[in-house]
Amino acid sequence: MGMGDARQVIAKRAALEVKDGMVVNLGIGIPSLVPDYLDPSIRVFFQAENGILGMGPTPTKNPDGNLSNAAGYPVSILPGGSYFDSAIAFGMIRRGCIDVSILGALQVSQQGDLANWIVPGKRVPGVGGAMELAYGARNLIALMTHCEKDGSPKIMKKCTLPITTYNCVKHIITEMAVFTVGDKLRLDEVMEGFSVQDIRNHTEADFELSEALGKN
Amino acid sequence: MGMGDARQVIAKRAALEVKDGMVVNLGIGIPSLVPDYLDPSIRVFFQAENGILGMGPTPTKNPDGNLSNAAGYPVSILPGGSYFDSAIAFGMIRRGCIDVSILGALQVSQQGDLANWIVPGKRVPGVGGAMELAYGARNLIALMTHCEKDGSPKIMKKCTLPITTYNCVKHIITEMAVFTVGDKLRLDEVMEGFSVQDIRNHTEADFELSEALGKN
Amino acid sequence: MNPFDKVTDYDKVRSLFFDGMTLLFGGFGGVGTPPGLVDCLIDSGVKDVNLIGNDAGFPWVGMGKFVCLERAKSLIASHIGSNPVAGELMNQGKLKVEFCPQGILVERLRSGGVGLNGFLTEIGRGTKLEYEKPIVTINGKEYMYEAPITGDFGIVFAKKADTFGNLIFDKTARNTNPFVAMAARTTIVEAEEIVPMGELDPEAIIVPGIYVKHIVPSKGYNWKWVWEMPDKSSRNAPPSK
Amino acid sequence: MNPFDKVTDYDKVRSLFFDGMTLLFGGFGGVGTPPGLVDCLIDSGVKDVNLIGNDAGFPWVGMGKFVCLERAKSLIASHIGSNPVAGELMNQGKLKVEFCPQGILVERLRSGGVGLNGFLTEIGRGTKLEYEKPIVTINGKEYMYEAPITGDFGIVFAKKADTFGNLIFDKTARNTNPFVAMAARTTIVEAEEIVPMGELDPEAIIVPGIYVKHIVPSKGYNWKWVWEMPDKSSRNAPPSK
Repeated sequence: MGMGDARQVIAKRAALEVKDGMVVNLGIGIPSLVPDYLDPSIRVFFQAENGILGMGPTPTKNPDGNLSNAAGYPVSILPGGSYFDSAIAFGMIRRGCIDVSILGALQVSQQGDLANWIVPGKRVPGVGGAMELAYGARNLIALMTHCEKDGSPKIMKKCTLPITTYNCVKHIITEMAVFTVGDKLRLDEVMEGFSVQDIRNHTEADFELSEALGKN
Repeated sequence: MGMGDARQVIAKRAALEVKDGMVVNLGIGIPSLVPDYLDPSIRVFFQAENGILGMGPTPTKNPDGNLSNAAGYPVSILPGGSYFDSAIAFGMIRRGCIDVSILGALQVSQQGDLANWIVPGKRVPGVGGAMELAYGARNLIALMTHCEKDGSPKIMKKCTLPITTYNCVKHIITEMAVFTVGDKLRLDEVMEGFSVQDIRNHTEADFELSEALGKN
Repeated sequence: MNPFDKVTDYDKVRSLFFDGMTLLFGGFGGVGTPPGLVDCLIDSGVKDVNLIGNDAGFPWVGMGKFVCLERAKSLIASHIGSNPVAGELMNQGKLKVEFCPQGILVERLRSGGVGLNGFLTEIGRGTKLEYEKPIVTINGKEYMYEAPITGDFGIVFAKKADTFGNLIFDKTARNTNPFVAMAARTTIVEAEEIVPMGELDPEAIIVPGIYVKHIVPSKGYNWKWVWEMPDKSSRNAPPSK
Repeated sequence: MNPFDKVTDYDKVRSLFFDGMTLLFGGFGGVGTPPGLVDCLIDSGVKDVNLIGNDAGFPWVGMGKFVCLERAKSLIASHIGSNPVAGELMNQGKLKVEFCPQGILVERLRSGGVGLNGFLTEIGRGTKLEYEKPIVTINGKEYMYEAPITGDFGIVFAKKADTFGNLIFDKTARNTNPFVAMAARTTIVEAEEIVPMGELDPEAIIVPGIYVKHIVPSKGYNWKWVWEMPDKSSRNAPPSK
């Protein structure tokens, strides 16, 4: 599976976690692909930390530089949406008003530690809003390709990259698998084309099988 | 001089401290009489801690319960005025955006300590916004009658009532005198009908005379 | 519950209240305190309520109406000067009152409402208010720690709400209402007008609907203001409904 | 200066800036960053500037244009990911960067802007960000202390200003601007439209004019957004004026 395909597979699976009536915050990267796969019959309010609730789709014409998502790309606003300053935007986030936050990740540990803000000596994007999204969201879903390009695992016993927030990730979705973080990490779903053994081979973390998977 | 007259004399003198272009906060009691004596040629923005900047006079008809000053009495709003929440109202106050704050006082010490929030065992109004007004204002003027009804002094070496804020009062205006608080308390003006000796007789605090008064 | 239609009625709200609850209320001297929800609170019969709001209103205005019934156990407020009954109950030990400077109180609500863990200030240093508060030393300087406030319920008075709970307020009736809405675990709004989603200008919305759980229609203030009273010092409530 | 007419020109503003000043700037990825005032800053020739704002923009967008000139000494921001030049300058030791979580940064500006002395949070506990910050224990629990931010100047981009400096913003270009306006000792506003006092709805004003010192007229953004670029990964600035 190519990297591009993998990203689409992950986004499509993540879209199933978004239910009618939810307030959702999407990080940049793979999460930004999620809206393309939402059930069109459900009504969701997307929030962005630059100061908008009720983001609608990319405008087909006349994009407005002052109406953008947190990545700076043009969006629209739905009826019932609102604009506010970034202090209120993060106030909502920390206060637990976001039903589900879907973030890209560099690594996730079996305890749900999230690493997604810095690769020392290489990439220094800065922490952005990730720490607060991870802290406040009622449900935090981390999306990432299952392995690095060189094949090394990203779901770890312990993250080797600097931590964004400890014990925050509730679900991990990759192109190979869906995990839930509880007292232990649990494999819930094996994506099409992979086996449990494939996942064992590409995962450093210890995990148990869900009841459904254990039966097979 | 009756108590009512004294209050008017104090308010009239205090009005001279308000200059063109200032932002002014008025406490309840005697300070609320100050606007009646302002030079009509100057332009002043009154701020109130319930959330309004640019308060205008009491409406002559159709007062609006939702357009009031901090004491709950109807006001109007001038062109250029704004409404905001009480957090912003007090933010302005603490940040030092108020040029002059004119507060009623129960006692003031020669160091500029203000007591105006509680008379133990008797009156328990609570602290209200006085501590923050006293903390933040660039210039804090305390207005009060010079003595208690029983003749006991209110300008003290040390306040006997609980302190609202230490070292905050810059000027004291009574029906007898105007003082400035500096390294020492200084008597700047003697009001009509009184002598320096009258003021000595009714003031517990130590004070020196201004250069102008000293010459007389 | 449909998260995009939060409109309900007073019966529903009344059934939510419980003895011993913590109730945050908007308003400043009664201006901006939701009159229908105060009556709803009174009618609910609940007692031992822990109240948090700017002041105790007047005996016949705002939260003062409830305070006079002796069913509040405690009150955190900036002053109770306009409600002598509250002062008497305090002096009799029937109402525990904690005074907090006005702007500090609203910041404590905000701190809870935005998910922070309190703040430091110099306001009140050295005064009687200081003694129950932790002192924190930063770079050799001492500050008072002010704790965040949250509560079981918050009652808010809005000029307009859409069905999602986006709110706008009326002039100085805004005051502490936005922070009560943000700080409460369950925020209940009494709105003078309720409109469909999309009717409020997204730029003008003061409180986004995400903070609001229930909305009830208002009939407006049902009390007289002190400046409307023949005897302005009167402690006796005029007929209120 | 007439406190009710604060409109001035870029020459005046340019003359205010000085080497080593601390400059707060509004904007989020360049959206809401005042383009004319960034050019004014560039033209002023000042150096060793301490910048505080959400991010380093893009190399040709927002404060990124100035950062690339190597005349900023330090930057407090939440990320610099969209401006690779900022990352290079940081790695070369030419720009001291302090990272702060995005919402914490805006709260630090607000804390300075409302005259409080900082706040406590759990955000970032145990991470690398923690180690330069004081830890405060309240009721047995540890929190990070976040200091208030103020600065010599704040530059703000508004949709409309009246001559007193009352401000309204445009959609998501509001972002951090209100807090930059409140936190700076001297706040300078670039407004797309300047109107007489009385023309703005007092209910709609986001920043009251009391916080504003100078107002200059804007000609709008003079850069291309990343989504307008033929090669979206381009680091090369398109013609900007």
